[in-house]
Amino acid sequence: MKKLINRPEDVVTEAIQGMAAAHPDLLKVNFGPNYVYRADAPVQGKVALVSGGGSGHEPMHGGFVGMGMLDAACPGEVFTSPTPDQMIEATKAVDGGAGVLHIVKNYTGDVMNFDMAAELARGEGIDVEAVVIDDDVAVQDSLYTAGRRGVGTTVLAEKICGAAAEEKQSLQQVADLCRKVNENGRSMGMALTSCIVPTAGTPTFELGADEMEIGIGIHGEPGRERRKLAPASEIVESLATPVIEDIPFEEGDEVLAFVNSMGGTPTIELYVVFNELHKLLEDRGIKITRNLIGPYITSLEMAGCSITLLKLDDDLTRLWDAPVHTPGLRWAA
Amino acid sequence: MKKLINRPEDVVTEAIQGMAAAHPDLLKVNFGPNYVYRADAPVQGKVALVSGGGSGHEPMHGGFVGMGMLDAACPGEVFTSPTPDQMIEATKAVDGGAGVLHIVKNYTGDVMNFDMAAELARGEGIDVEAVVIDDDVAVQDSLYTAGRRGVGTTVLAEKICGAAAEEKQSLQQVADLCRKVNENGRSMGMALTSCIVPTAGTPTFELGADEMEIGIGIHGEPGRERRKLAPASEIVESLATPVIEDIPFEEGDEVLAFVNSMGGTPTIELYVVFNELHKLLEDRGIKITRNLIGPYITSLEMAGCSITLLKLDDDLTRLWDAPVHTPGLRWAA
Amino acid sequence: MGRLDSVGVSVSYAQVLGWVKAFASTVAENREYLTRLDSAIGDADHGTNIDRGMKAAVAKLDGLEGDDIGALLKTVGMTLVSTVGGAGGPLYGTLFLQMGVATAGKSELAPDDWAAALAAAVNGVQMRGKAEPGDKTMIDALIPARDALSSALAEGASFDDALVRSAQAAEEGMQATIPLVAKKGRASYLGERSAGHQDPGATSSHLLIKTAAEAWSGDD
Amino acid sequence: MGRLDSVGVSVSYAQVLGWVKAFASTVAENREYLTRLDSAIGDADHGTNIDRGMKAAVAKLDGLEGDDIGALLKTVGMTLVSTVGGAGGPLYGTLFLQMGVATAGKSELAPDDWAAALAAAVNGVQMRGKAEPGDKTMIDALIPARDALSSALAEGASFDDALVRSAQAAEEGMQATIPLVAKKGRASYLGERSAGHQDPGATSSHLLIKTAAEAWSGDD
Ligand SMILES: Nc1ncnc2c1ncn2[C@@H]1O[C@H](COP(=O)(O)OP(=O)(O)O)[C@@H](O)[C@H]1O
Ligand SMILES: Nc1ncnc2c1ncn2[C@@H]1O[C@H](COP(=O)(O)OP(=O)(O)O)[C@@H](O)[C@H]1O
Ligand SMILES: [Mg+2]
Ligand SMILES: [Mg+2]
Ligand SMILES: [Mg+2]
Ligand SMILES: [Mg+2]
Repeated sequence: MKKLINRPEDVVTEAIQGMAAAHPDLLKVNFGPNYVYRADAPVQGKVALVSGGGSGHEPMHGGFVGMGMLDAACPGEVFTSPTPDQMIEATKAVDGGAGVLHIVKNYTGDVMNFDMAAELARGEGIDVEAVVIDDDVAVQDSLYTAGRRGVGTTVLAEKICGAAAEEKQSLQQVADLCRKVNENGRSMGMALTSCIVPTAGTPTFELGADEMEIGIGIHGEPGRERRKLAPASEIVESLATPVIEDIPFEEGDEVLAFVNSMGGTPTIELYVVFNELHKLLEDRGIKITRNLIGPYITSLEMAGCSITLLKLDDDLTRLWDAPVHTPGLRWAA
Repeated sequence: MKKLINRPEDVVTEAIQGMAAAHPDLLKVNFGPNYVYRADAPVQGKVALVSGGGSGHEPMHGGFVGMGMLDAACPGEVFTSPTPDQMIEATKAVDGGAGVLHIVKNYTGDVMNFDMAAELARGEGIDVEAVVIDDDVAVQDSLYTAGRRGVGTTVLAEKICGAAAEEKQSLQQVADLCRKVNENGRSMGMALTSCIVPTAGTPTFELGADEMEIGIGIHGEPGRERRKLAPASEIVESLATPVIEDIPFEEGDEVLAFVNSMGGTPTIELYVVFNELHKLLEDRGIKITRNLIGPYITSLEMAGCSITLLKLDDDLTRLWDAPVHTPGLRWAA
Repeated sequence: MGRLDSVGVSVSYAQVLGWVKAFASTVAENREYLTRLDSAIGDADHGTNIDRGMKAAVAKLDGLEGDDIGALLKTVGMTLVSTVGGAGGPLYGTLFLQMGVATAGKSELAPDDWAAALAAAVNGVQMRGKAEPGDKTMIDALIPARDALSSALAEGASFDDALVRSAQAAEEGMQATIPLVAKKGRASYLGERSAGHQDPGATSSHLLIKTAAEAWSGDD
Repeated sequence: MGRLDSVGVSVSYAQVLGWVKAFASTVAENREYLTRLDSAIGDADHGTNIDRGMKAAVAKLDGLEGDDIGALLKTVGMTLVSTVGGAGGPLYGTLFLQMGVATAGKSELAPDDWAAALAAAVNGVQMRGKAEPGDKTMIDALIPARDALSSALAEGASFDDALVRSAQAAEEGMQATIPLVAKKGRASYLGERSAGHQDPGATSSHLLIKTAAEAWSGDD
């Protein structure tokens, strides 16, 4: 295992210590239970946004704590959702009296832990709403399964809802907005290599030199399908097509196109991918009016990418463009 | 070779096509000769900054074209410096009448090509100054060798000089400032893995599963030394110590600490590295007052990192904080 | 726990404590194994997760006073909930919490008390996770264990035998997860590809039931 | 080019064109080899770079009119400068440009003209790159080639023999770079580690001189 770390058990703690040391102007870190929160929290009268999940997806979620995005993030162990007490403490720490929105990625563990936390927080008189993000079209949805995973759309929801909260929209409005983003965003990802969970020490799955995994999640789970390596044009086609046809996105739609690195794929390749995606959408008459290109929701050092499309309207566009100042996402501030 | 690309020969062209498609508000791209330039170029009365180098270091340089940073960037083939005609055309395209500064990384090829370009541009009556960045302490300097490589400090110089140019400082002032940044910045890098030049198709060097290269450049060149893998604390020690002792950085100094990913190293590891660097500098009484953490000057998909320290004063700090709006670096705008 | 307080009669507080500690060390021994199973159809952390939680639980128990088995089991559950995370945390946390509720105030467990506790535990896990038998989860080890235990007792088997049959049923249930296509948890994302792999949670649940039989068997 | 316009006398425009094309195809054949050499002590692009440049140069030449050898060589130089980049571009570009200046207006090259052209080329490369013999660069192949050629001609050797001795000297110079510690170019960053590897630029320069001898030798 080749990583720039010390003891595998200490990666998460040391990484958030590093965040605290790097961004004291933006955030503070609490240990035991672990959570990252806005330096100026609680912001009175503002709906507070709390998210969290397993670590290994950096900058998500801790790197999205700050003005215009999250009020707090709860980092679990690598790929392991955090615990209810982290979420309760974080929720209390950032509650500014206008209620707290939990943004939860749809994984059994995340949902169950956030459920427990919400129950307990409500028990303590805090107004908590939870929205579950499930945008991964690689997973067939069904009432009888765990349903779709929450992936790329989570980043967009945190940015857009964060902006709405800064506008002092109500908890109900921000929660509805979050559901709207989830309904209008779809994603699919692929891997060129596996990743290595530090405490495991070996690759989660083995891939041949000429193989790739299509339809992976963000936890090193194998995808739905193993295929022979293909040119970027074909890969983009096989990721974007199911995404487009799911909602569906149609001719004339304006979208935010999010090309995400799984961690090990460098920027030069992301632009080759974006170039293919841009051509593909142009052919279908779908207009990219906003884009985000980079490593924002990663799976440790995994090489690969994911494509997320979000259908935009004036409201979503305005909120996307609104100022944001976090370690991971910053503009107009 | 596992990359998200089409034909290896087309990577550079398709990546800059992707940039043009993604950032029409910020930049334009010219093909034959290839260069990326500010959408609003030439900016009248402003010193224009032109840089360039081999591709494979994204977001540097093309990703730094925009308000407050570069006016143009000339992308060469992967790891191959661009040609004089790219530089001449770019220089002409962005010259706003206040002269043009060429920011050149110290590599034989880059220096020779920029020299030829500057000679020819001056011949056409354009006021051109060139500053060569050579901040890599891994290379022993000497009059009889090619000298030190230009690495991490280049990113900082482009940001800081870009801000000075926006302030309408003169060509002489901006060039002197660039030399000052170069004199006050030092870097050193390491690799956990090699990278693969697309047209070569195989790793530039072979590394054992328990080995790392210390003192590498940004072109997949092997480093000065091969060592057994070590914890992040030791790696940071062996990178930071030569950097600190070169200028030297001393107790009481205020510095910008730049922890850079070589491309394949994810954010979570960069924060573990920053955490170690922060402790190490604290012990020496050196204060980190600004920082930059992420993949900004990469070596394709190479896993590893580099550490750059820049000694700050009020002037450099002000210029660092000034607004910048480029695909790769953005704040306060 | 020698013959004297043999389970022919009932299980003491000390024996329950012994079982919890035995489960903790079995999980520690099987940590890499459980994580490897989770690599195949999950995210390579099940062993690490449960091991972290049980270590914390055992540490907590050392500080515990009195002989209330319910309190002991609730403490284990609370500790798992607050230290494990993932799916394993709430599920195993709920399992022990419900056992604690069912055994509140007791300093000894008669065979039927244990059967009731196990039933309550399974119930809690299903309430939490909504998994049905055949979904390829820990439920597929726990339900057979619960049913084998109660029917054995109903047939008048000794507690020893009932515990052994319960453990055997859990083992069979665990093995039966191999061909299944997962409907719940991370493994469900693999669809058909989840078939052919043993479920990590069913495996840790089998260890849970097995250690009870071993820790409480009369003959040692 | 048969015996008739043998180089006993001189080299024609067509023969110079033939040499340039022969060099282009030799580089194409040795492209991976040159890049592999550059992987060991550089950045794995030398073969790709020179091949890209020579292909472009040959394409340019097809459109060229007249029989001015100087114009031909200048065109090659300009094309290399504008298509290769890296260190190889300016260096090989300058090499051909200086040859072009030295042969301007000539439609034939007498042996001494070639010696003068080669001397001018080496001169230009040294002006550009500031490399000294022993720095582990293309200079280590070019200088021996230049000196062997002129001394052979001074000793009254035939142009054929002089070209062969020039190529042999280039080969020896190329091989002599193996033990050297690089002082110029990327390889110098390796310090001591650059020793034990043959310099890619010296290798391509040997090919340049070798193809001249082959393209212009009387016997074919
Ligand atoms: N809905 C559920 N009901 C019951 N058990 C479940 C459910 N979802 C997952 N599990 C169990 O949890 C196990 C995985 O636990 P663990 O790896 O600790 O959590 P995570 O999947 O969050 O990483 C699976 O092997 C399965 O037995
Ligand atoms: N200063 C110099 N003078 C002469 N030749 C040089 C000099 N620097 C480098 N070279 C030659 O250039 C070769 C490398 O060329 P190439 O790989 O195309 O350029 P780059 O090093 O920019 O990638 C080296 O093998 C060496 O022979
Ligand atoms: Mg997990
Ligand atoms: Mg090169
Ligand atoms: Mg798991
Ligand atoms: Mg090279």
